[in-house]
Amino acid sequence: MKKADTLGDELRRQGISRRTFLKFCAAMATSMALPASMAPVMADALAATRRQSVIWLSFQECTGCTESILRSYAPSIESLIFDFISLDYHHTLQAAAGRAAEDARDQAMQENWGKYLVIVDGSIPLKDGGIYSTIDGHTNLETLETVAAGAAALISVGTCAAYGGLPMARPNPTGAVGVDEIIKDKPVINLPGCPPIPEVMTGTIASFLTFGRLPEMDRLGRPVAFFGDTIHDRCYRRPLYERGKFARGFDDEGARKGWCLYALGCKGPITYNACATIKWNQGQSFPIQSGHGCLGCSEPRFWDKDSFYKPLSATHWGNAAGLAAAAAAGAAVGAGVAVLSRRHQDTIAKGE
Amino acid sequence: MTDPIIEHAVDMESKRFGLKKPMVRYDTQGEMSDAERVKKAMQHFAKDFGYVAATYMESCVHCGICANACHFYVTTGDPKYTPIWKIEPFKQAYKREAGPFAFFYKLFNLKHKVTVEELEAWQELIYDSCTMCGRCTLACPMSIDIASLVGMARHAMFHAGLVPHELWAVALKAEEEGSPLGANPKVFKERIRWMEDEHEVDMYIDKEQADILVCMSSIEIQKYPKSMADTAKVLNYLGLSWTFHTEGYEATNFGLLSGNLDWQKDMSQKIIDTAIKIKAKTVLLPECGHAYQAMRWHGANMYGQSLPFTVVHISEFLADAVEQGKLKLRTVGKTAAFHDPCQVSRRGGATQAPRKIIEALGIELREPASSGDFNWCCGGGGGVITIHRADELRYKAMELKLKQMDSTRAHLMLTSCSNCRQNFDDSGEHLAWGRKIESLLELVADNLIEDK
Amino acid sequence: MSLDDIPIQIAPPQEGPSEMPKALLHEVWELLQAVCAGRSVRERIDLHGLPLSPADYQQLQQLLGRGEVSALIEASGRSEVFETAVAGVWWLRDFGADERLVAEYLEITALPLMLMTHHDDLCAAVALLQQQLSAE
Amino acid sequence: MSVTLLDFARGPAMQWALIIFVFGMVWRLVGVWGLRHKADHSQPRVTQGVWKRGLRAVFVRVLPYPEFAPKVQGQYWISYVFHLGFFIVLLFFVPHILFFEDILGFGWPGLPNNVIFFVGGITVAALMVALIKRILNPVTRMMSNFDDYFAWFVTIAPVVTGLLVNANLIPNYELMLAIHILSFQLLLIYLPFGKLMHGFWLMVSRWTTAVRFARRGGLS
Repeated sequence: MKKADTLGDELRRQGISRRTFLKFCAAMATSMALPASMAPVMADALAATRRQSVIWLSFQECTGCTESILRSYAPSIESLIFDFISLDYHHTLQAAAGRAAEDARDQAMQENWGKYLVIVDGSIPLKDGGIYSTIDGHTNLETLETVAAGAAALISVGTCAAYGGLPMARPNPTGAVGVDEIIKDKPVINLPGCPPIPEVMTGTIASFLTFGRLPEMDRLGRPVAFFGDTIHDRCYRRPLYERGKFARGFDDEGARKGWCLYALGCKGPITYNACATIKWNQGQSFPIQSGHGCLGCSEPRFWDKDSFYKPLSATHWGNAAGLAAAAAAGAAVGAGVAVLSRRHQDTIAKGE
Repeated sequence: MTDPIIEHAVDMESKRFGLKKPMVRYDTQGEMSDAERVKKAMQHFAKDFGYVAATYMESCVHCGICANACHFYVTTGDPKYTPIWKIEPFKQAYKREAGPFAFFYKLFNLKHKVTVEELEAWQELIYDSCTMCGRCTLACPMSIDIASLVGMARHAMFHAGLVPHELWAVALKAEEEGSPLGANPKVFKERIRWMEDEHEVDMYIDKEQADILVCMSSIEIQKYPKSMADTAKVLNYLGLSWTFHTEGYEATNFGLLSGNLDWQKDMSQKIIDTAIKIKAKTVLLPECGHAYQAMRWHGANMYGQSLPFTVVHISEFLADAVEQGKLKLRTVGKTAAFHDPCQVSRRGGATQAPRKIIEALGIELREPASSGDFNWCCGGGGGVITIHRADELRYKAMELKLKQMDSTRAHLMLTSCSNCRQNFDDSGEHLAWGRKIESLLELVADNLIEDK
Repeated sequence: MSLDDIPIQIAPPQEGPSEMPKALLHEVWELLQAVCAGRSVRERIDLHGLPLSPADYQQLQQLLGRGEVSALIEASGRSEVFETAVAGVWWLRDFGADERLVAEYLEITALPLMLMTHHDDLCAAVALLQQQLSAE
Repeated sequence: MSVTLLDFARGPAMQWALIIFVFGMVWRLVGVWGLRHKADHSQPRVTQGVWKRGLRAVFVRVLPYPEFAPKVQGQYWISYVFHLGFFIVLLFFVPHILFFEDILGFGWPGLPNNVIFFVGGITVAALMVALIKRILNPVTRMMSNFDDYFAWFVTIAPVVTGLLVNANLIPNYELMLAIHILSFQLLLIYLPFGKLMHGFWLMVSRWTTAVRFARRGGLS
């Protein structure tokens, strides 16, 4: 492989002008809510960096996250990110297979020890020694720990890598956990979503490339730039929520008129993600726009939380039998207390 | 031990009929330790923790609205006179000992044990500043009958020996002598004879059988004896079979007012037994509010079963006679204001009776604001008038009362309660009212048309 | 049944511009002042990230107007640049290769960065041209 | 991170709050009803329709008698404003209706959010005024105990937290929603044990007095 001095040189060689670069940075700044004046600074910084080595580890996953990042299919501005990085190991994408693939990874690790970026999709099984998912005879846990040791930072892509996701759903047969449950000594950022939004992935990588560190995170380790607001906050149907216009079925008048889906179980109010602003498929649409409530897929344990169709304000209140039993118990205790009180009154009245 | 209280003589000079002002007050009775007093109080609190009292004590939301209904609060502005506050120790004892969550109240000491200091402090609130007029009941958004709760709280106070000096003394006199204020059977008989001569009216006493047993309050016997003659005059006019009876004549019930249920029962029992003995169909009660409350509404409950006779207040009796056209009355003309006795109107249910009589007398009734069921109490009932300590408070309440009566600018001031009447006389003098309240009964008797 | 048969309509949001365009104009004025005084060379205001309603957007366009210069750039998709009637205030729209708007901003400067040739590109062109010449 | 506060609030907390609410309420009502009822032997003046008078009183006493109105209507107004406000918000905010619908199996039309927020704001204001009045008025100040202030707190808390949830002032919506639900549960749990139970007692108490006085022919 011919080695370029800087990313700028490398791209120029490919015929990518600095204007394109600038455009990319303007787009990134916009999507990450950075000040617009940062864009030229980012462009200069990016041009001066070296091509970033990236190792992509796939564990218990469905490849949906990879699909998602690739679904910036047209030569879009975001797809430029693949020109900025050197994806040295990725099961699904690399041409090499078997031993050759593993060797490529080892080589990349050696050459870039302490500097490479690790992207993980999928959860890590811990139960029974982690035997439920292995690659090249190594459990995912071993692989993760080995690779992470030389990483500059880790990015958990998708809800599985971030919080355990579907493999962790009750009863969690494999004992799946997310990356940050295991890796405690390296910076780890979570990009949850099932799958995550491509722009969120590329934006976070770009941010790492330009600033050399992971962006600001919230309490769940997510970049604030993309996960700062709830779906509900940014939803175009929010005014309908405010006006109390709710669809009550998927085929009723409200649904046809595009009213708020809160009553149909939309989890938008408690789901932090950028779906409502960045949207999907090149800004085409997002679940609520196509008439279905948010499932809350970028939140921990979303799968086990609740019925997708139960309104957020409805609760698990128990059942009528339980309350009837409580009433019966109350009546029994009340009657008992009354009898005791009568006796006690008599005792007092007797002056004993 | 000689009880110094008993030595106080009945004060026959004052407009207010009661004991002379004691030189030294003895507001605690009996030789008891503090612990014993509390125990006695608890004994009797406990007897009243029934469903009705419990409901009321559970219901209070501390809104303080009842204060606006109480003449003692309204005239003084002192928050301690807030009606529901008067039963605070009772409520406290209930919550700790008998309520549904008594266990927790006790376990966590959420309501501490009632102390003797609290009971002593509350004596004034339970006796001096409550006439049990029940106006607060109508104001309470929860309809809590505070008056009846005060009545219950008095039971405990009596047995703890924490009754105001004079009230305890008159109650004891009533129990021992048959009359709280010296109207023993001998005096009663003498005064009947005197009135018989004075007013030339036939008055029957101790008849072996009569349809109507007529009772009198000692206030009337001693202070307003004309009432006796006037009652006789009306009964004779109607040609009814009636009698006074020396075994059962005293209508006042200081057992009720002081809080001694046993005495209350004794006093009612005398009348009940006498009425049964002479086979009376009716017991006619005089113009006395608490007497009506005691016999009309408590009597059967003291007796333990329904009474074999009916109990009527003289105003009800007169109103019936008027309605049936048996009583022909001269047209008096003039205008009148009527003071509703709380125990007959609001708490007795006979609010309309005096109005019918007044109409029959051709008097234009000028209702002041807050009359009828909402009438301001005179401030002297419930035994308050006997307590010298409460005089200033009572006069304050009466200021409000007189202002209300004066606002009608009526010629006549009427009432049908001798206790209210003596309070008007006493307070009226103290406040230089310059007017006199008259008895409705006496007005009726003075205006009978004798067409024979 | 085709997709068009599904009768979904979205209720329109509230009409009328907000205070936003006016507030933006104030910001533009301040930045322009800074550039005029030489305190700054280049300032940018991101329009894409602002909650501008279509009405706001329209009003902002009206307020700023259109000036003398406009340009088209082809670099991984189209970019449009024009100077507004307020000299020194440039309006830029970047589209991706898929014709999607990826960035939109105002640049307050003498000449937008997008229009200038970067020094690195310029130097690279020197080498490229030399290669061509020597190849002849 | 396994179970969030919201999950707890919507799940076990709600179950237990309802159970304690029902249990405590029945306990207290039965506990009082089970005390001795004393028979009244006095001859009633009125025998017909006594129970009707009892029922009537429950409704008639909703307003003060005109006799007392001038002095107490201010207090009635304030308390009705926050009572009504509270119930409007509780029963007509659509997400709340969804809560009831889930339990009862049926729902009813709701009100637009801005109406709800307005009413909620008024409710908070009225509760504040009620508290200030309670403290400033010597009568209520003297009588007030922990129950009065705590009952006030558990009443205003769900309204305030509810407004905060929707005002989105606090960045973490989910946490605020959980606090809102928990504050409502605090109200539910406390209701049977303090003066908030007056919602039930007012019927029992008014009925009791009205029936007692109706047989005397008196007003109640």
